Amino acid sequence: MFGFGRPQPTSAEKIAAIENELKVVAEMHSRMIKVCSAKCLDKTYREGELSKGEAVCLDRCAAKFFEAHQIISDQLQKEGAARGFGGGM
Amino acid sequence: MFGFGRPQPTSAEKIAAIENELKVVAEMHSRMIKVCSAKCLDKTYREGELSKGEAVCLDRCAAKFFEAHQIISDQLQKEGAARGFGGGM
Amino acid sequence: MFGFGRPQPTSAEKIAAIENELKVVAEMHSRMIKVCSAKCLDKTYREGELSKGEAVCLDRCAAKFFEAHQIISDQLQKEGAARGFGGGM
Amino acid sequence: MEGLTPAEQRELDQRLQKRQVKEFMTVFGNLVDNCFNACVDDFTSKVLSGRETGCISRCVIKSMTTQARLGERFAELNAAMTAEMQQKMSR
Amino acid sequence: MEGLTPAEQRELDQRLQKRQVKEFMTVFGNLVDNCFNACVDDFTSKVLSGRETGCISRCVIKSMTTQARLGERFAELNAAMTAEMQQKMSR
Amino acid sequence: MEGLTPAEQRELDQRLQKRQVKEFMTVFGNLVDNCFNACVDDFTSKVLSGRETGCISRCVIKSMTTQARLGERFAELNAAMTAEMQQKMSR
Repeated sequence: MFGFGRPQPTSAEKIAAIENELKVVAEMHSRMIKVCSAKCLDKTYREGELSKGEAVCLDRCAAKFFEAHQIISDQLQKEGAARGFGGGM
Repeated sequence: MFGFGRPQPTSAEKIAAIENELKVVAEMHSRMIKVCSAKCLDKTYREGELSKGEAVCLDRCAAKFFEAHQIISDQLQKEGAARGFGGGM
Repeated sequence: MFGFGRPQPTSAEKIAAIENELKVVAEMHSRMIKVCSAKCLDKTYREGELSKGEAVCLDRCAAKFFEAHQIISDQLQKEGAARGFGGGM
Repeated sequence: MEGLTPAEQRELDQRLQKRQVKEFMTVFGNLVDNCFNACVDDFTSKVLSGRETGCISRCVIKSMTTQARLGERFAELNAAMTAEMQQKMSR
Repeated sequence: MEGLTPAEQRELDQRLQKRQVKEFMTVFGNLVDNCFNACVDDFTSKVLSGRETGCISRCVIKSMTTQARLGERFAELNAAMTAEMQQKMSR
Repeated sequence: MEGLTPAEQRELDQRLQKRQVKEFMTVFGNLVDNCFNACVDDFTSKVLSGRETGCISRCVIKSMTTQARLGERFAELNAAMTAEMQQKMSR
């Protein structure tokens, strides 16, 4: 997701890079679960099974969340290059 | 809380297992603080001391949270074995 | 922020102490972003630029958050010494 | 990203296993918080009522189904995106 | 879980100390967020008012009392559960 | 804070870089959550609408400006506090 482009990575760097990549993916996954559950699930839990409406909502929410993730990532890379985002940290 | 049942654990594995166990407990504790504070405390903070009602609410909330934690843990182990919970991660 | 007062720190301890210090600062920064964004930003996002009102609110929120952070830190050190705060963990 | 030696692969596998345990604990913790928050609001007793345990049990089932479903969607979307990125890179 | 060598015990102790520092920082951070959120809502000035500092101070005291109380309850409940589990296992 | 050997400094730099990556990921993740939560509420389609992408884009810009502004304030406040603490310590 974030290309770093190092010249000749060491063992530790290669492993860290893959680990990082997977961490980004795993975090995005768990954020998606949180956000889409909040958006789509009926919180009274009168039913244990997902209703048809909830299931469809989750599918669409997942697709939209993924899309949003990508456009925000692209936008940050563009603007970040221009403005120096994250310099304050 | 989660039994892994390894055959002959190494030093690092033994330490990691204990650490993990304690981490689960510590996390549960801090989650309990968060959840029960939200459920029981009057957020206007006109008083610095816990009222009798708040104190009793916290005690009961703690007991219920613990109970909920256990039944959810049990349920996940049963259903997880049947359905393969967490396979998506 | 938290003085530990060790006698003769090893390399690892020195690095860990600095790292910790910076972690406290970084965490405080990201908490400030979260809290002050919630307090000050108009969530409809009809405008991409900060309004004058939002900008001024953020500046004041930052100053107040910092001040709150300090007085809470001081209070905890005083009360913690007296009551043994965190002993339950 | 390819081209790991067996030793590197082993190290990576160990870390991923650790990550999975951590990830599972986060998901589990969120589930407990959510289901407790949604189902328990009565503190006149210190024991969960039948209504509360029923609600929690349904909440757990629904959350698991939700996670499984979102896991599938996520895998599909991720595979599609990866394929697209590799296409772009190989150009 | 028993049967650690002294070296293992030392390693474990070090990690637990790290964990405690981390844990304390989380609790402290949550406390700041909570008390600030609950007590500060006026941004016509950049200095905390007397009302706000008073509210924050009471919030901190109440949060500490709450944490101490929940810490005791947690320890009791955890001890009871551990005893129960050990009984089950020794059967 | 002073008195690190070059080797210690290198070790520290590496850790700080790791921390920065982690920090960036948290900030980025929060940004996605916030902007998605604020801008997307219609699940009759599985593709973001023009209104939604516009809202997200403005939300990202505003969040970045906010972060930059709070970063400046934070640096100023932190510098002031550090100076004050060093004055106290040197007494």
